[in-house]
Amino acid sequence: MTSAPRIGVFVCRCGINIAAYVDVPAVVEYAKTLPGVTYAEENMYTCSSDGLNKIKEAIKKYGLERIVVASCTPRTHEPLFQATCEESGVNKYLFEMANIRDQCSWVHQKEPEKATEKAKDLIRMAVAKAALLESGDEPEIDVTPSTLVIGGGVSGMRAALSIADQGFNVTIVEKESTLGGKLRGFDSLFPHKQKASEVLMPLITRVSTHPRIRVLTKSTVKSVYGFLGNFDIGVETRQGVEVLKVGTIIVAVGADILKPKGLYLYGEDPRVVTQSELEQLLHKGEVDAKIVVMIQCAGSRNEEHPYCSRICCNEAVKNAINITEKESDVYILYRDLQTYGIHYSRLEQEAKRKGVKFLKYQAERPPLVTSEPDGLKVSLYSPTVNEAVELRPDMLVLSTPLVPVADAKELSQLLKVPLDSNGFFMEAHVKLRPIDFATDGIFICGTAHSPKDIGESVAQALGVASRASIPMAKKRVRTAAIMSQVDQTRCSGCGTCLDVCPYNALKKNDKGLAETIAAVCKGCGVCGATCPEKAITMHHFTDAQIEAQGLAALEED
Amino acid sequence: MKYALYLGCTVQTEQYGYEASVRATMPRLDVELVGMVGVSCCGFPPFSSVNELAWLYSSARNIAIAEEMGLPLLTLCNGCHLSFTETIHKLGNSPELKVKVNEKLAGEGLRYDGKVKLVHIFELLHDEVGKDKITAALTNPLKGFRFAAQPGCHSIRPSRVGRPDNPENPKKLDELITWLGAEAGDYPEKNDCCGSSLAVSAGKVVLDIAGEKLKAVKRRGFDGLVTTCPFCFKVYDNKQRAIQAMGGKEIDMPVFYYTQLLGLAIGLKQEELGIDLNQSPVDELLIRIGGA
Amino acid sequence: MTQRKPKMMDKVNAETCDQCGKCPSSCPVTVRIEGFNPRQIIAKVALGKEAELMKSQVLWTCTSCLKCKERCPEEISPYDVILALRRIAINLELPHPEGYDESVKAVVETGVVQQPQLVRTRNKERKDRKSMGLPPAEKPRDMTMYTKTLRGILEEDEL
Amino acid sequence: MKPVLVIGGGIAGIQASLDLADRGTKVHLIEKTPSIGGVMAQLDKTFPTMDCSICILAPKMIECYRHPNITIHSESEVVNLEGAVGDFRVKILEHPRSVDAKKCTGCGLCSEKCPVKRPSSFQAGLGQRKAIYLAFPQAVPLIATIDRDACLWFTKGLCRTCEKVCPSKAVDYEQKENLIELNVSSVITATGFEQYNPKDIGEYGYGRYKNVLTALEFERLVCASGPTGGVLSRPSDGKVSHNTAFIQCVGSRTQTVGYSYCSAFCCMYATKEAVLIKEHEPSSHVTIFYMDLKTFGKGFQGFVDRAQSHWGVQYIRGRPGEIREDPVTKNLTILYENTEIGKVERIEVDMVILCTAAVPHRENKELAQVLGVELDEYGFFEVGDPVSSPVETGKPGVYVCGSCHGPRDIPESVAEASATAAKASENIVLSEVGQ
Repeated sequence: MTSAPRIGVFVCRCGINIAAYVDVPAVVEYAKTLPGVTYAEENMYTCSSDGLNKIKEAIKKYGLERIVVASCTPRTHEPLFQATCEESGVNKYLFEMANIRDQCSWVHQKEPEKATEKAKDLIRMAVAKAALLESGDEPEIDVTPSTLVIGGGVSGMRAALSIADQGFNVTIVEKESTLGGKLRGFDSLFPHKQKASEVLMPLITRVSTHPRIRVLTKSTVKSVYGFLGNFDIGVETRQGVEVLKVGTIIVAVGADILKPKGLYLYGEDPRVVTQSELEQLLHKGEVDAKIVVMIQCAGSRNEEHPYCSRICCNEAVKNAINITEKESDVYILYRDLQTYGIHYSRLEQEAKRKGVKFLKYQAERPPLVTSEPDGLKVSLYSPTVNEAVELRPDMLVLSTPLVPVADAKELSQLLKVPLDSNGFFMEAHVKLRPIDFATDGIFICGTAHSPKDIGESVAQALGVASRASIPMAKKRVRTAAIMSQVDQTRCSGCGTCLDVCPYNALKKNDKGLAETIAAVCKGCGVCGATCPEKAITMHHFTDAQIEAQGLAALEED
Repeated sequence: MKYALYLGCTVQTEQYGYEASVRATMPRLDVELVGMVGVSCCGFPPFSSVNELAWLYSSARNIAIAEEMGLPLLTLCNGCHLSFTETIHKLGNSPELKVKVNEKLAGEGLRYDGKVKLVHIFELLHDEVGKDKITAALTNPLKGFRFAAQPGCHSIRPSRVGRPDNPENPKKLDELITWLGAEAGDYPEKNDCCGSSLAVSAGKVVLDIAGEKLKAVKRRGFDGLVTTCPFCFKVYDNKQRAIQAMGGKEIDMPVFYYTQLLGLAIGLKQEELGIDLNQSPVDELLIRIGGA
Repeated sequence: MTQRKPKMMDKVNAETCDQCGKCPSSCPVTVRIEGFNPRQIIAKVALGKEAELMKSQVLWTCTSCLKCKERCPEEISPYDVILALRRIAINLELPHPEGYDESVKAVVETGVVQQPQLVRTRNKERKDRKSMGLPPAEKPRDMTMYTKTLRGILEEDEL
Repeated sequence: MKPVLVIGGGIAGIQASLDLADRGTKVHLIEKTPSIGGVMAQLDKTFPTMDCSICILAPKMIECYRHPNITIHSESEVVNLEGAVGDFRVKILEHPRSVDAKKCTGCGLCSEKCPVKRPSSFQAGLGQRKAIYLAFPQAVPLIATIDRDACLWFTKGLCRTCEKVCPSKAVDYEQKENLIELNVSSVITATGFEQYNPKDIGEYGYGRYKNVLTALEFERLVCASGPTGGVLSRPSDGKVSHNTAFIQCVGSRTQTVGYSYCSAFCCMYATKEAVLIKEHEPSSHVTIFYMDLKTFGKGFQGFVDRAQSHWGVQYIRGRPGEIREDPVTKNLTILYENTEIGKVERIEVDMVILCTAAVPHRENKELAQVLGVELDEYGFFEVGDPVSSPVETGKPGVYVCGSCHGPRDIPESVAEASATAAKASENIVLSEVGQ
């Protein structure tokens, strides 16, 4: 065995985030005493370009072979430090991080001494592991220059068009017999009230005539294998099952509109309709009610659908304007009016000027709707006048929420992507990765992600058109070397690992033994943990490394 | 500096102390006051709640007289000042209304033009007489006294028609007080209404509203309350005993018209300033002020 | 439901009210007189319930402090709305405090709300303008014409 | 292949640049201030994950800095644009930093020794910086810059201390502004927004009452790297605020003083800030005065529900009429109506946070003229049609993303940024086909 590698430790003060509670200089001094550590220093912000340069200089000056940074979380900063190592010729897998902020200084602000001790422990553990780190090679894979778009609504079509215009082939898989999705059900569109058909029809024509776009209607995705760059998609079409080879996948399946059976006499009294049914009636010009009452949050912001559906208020306001222009009185009963931003604020003001009447109601005291011999009766307590109000509408319109499509769960399991607590598809990071999935090569846009209006859906659609094209434009991509490896001499071929792998990253080879598909493996470690033969090694998280780390944790100094 | 002096109903029929102190002090500051012959009620409040045209007519009528005199129009009362301002504003924005009003005025051979320069007494003192003239005239500076300013609603609101001072942070009356050698001071209740216009419909409420401010002014350690509005004065001074009777608690807050304090500070006698008409307990303070 | 709006209610743009609550929280009366709430008044105007408001006594309890007009974010003036409603109410001879009729009568007939008073000094002496050394009070030059004009105006239908 | 011009180095501009650069397109990122990062860099945490804002942003900033395909022009502005989509000729004016970018290591010694203090705009005016300074510790590029209006050498011909102490001799008082010309295929505008200054809303006393702050000032106050080190001590006396109130719609939803639109994200940042207070001190009292709770975004309602049920944040529907300051204690009394029950009440608090509207950048007018695109009546950039072309201006090849065309939250801005990258990429393919 070769001589112990030379380890460098960089302790970040993170301004005062760490330094205010952890005695950083002391920690640095301590680090210098650890086995294998040839150099240690502190930085104000190790992640600043200055800090990164210090790492590079130290690597050259002291011939460091392993780098440990004690700072914040690998979630955000590891790639940055790894890249820095690579730039100085140290393989990124020879880098180790100790989180002495989130799990140390922040949580022990009231006990600085203990925080300092814990920081030392964490660094000791990281150094122990670092000594055993091995460099890794990242598999590089070709990317098939073709995208699968699941869903032929506005989002799906706009995403497809942009990707096609960026020079890649696209296949749209739509389960209905026609393109267009929910937009087909709209009369006019807010905020500017142009006719839905004027937006939809030209779009459908462009999509169906684009040389790079192929549309499969009445088709559904049945199977998904492979990984970023090389997906094999089994699609059931009218002509039977077809296998598509694509590089990236876009989920644009949209959402359904809740039909609130039994709520406010819906389904019992014909004069009670949903906002989307009203759209149809308006479209056919079949609304002749003199007094119309609209109830917002009908079936949303409650136990069953705890979220706000975003578009219902604006749809109601838009329809209310259309109806008041026909000399009818419209009352909108709302909880919190979601007319956000510039366009919808304008819409709200227009509605008010045109005499649409707004009455607030309270969630805990929803309106009571009864069917009297002489018509509908809506009674409520309204904070607007702070008293009971009674209305006698000829028509009652319920603004119901968008809900996840029926087959969302099924699709999420096929794609191995998560759903949120409301059943909508869940993005990789709420703030900074809003249209990526955690799984590489799969993206999300439109109302499948959460309720949103057409413009917002289109923006996301164009967004994924960029995200999904990046790897195709690059032609080749690397994937992490943190992966499992099956020891063929130990594997019994029981197949347990194949069953538990959440990424379909293992297959049986011709010898009937398990084998990792390097490019697909995410290194989650489930297979390694379950293998009864201990035949699976997790690179970068080997038993030896973890054991060393664990023992270091128990060491007394 | 020459001004057409418009007294208004309240001042000329009962608030003699205000009028006397104005007439006594202004000449000392080289302000010449010219009486307005044939003036009538400005229309506020009697007509504001009854008939808008009657209000505009009454108001325009007096403006017309000032315009006839060719002098800037000086008011002592917040109500009159706002009434005139709103009339100038409304008639300025509506030529039709202006014609209509002038038809009515023609009967008396009057003509409203709307070009008149309108000024409130505290505005005149602050913006036109100014600090130097006032401080120069001081013979008996009110050192060591701390007065709460009461600008009164109608002198600061509504700002959108243009008022003599800031609607949320009025400072002119405070500055006028400090120019007399006394101290002023911000207090949270400063911009609150005196409630006087409720006298017609809900007298008790007036006392409650006014009492709240008087108690606050007391609590915050002021030596007295100073105003340039006859309506405010009527409540805080004339009704103070009634407020005390209702509220039970001792208030004993001396209340003055600013022009009365000004008079004392430039060496005029109490009698010249009609201070004997103040109903609030001012005597002790007057002794401390001393001077002439 | 909505009944004919009187002409003078046209420009009050009550319907643009956001029900924010800034006016009542600025109002010295809302905290003291049950039922007087400028926000609710505007809401009722927006809902076409003027008739109900004009009958209500609270209509007469505004102090005209103008904070509502000053601060309304939508440039609605509850104060002006209230004045407008009062004028209609008086015009329709609905019940209202008699104080208004008295001062109107006084102004129409004498040019001022009241005749110069005898006022008392702190030590109970009585004083009038003369004893104060003040010039006699002013009144319109041509009183009959003045009165005639005002009567004429008051008889016109403002609605 | 021609590069793409991205104007504005906030999160939107950063995302647009990275999308394009990652696919192999050269990008010129123009930033007016000394560092990229924008408003997001000033925020303490971001909901609902409560990630430390700069912690998740900094890696992306550094990524821009290190990306071979991205050139950052800080302290620069676009002064001229000619040509058409696929072939724009643009002039960039780089203002002098008075510091040699190649030599400066960002060690900060110069500002340590600089004698002149000025309010730090990064600390929203609550903290101070020197005449020569680094915008903030994680600034990108990490290069010092001299504020010539403050510097003693430039104003009085004195000092030159920074020059003496700089170990790498980077200070250069003679540095001139620099005009560069670029040929780009598309232009992406991501200039963001400004916070409304509430001083004109007199009844709330901002500027008069020390303990009335704006939400952005609060973000710095509550931030561990802020002027108080994250201690919620109020300006008047440094006393920790145990009772704090937030007021929504300050400068928004009004026809009088301010802007008539709803600023979209204030309800949620107020809720986040309220939760931050509770995280610091669960026993402290927090009240939010709102008009309509805008919980329209993904996860918003859930976050608000948790703020109420778990953290005990109190929501009151009512826009306060007035704030009063006690002349002695400097405590603030809020006059409000609980409109749910129509009752007028008062509450005394230690500190009030005004949730001010996001308003158009004052420079938009000038930039719009240079770019030859339209602004809306408020001064935000106008898109052709918000429904079918949400990121396209009237001018082909010029795109907008983020809050420069109306208030948007971070995820919307990020998605739109990628959208503009897609449009720009379409243009590149088109022009290549053309050739």
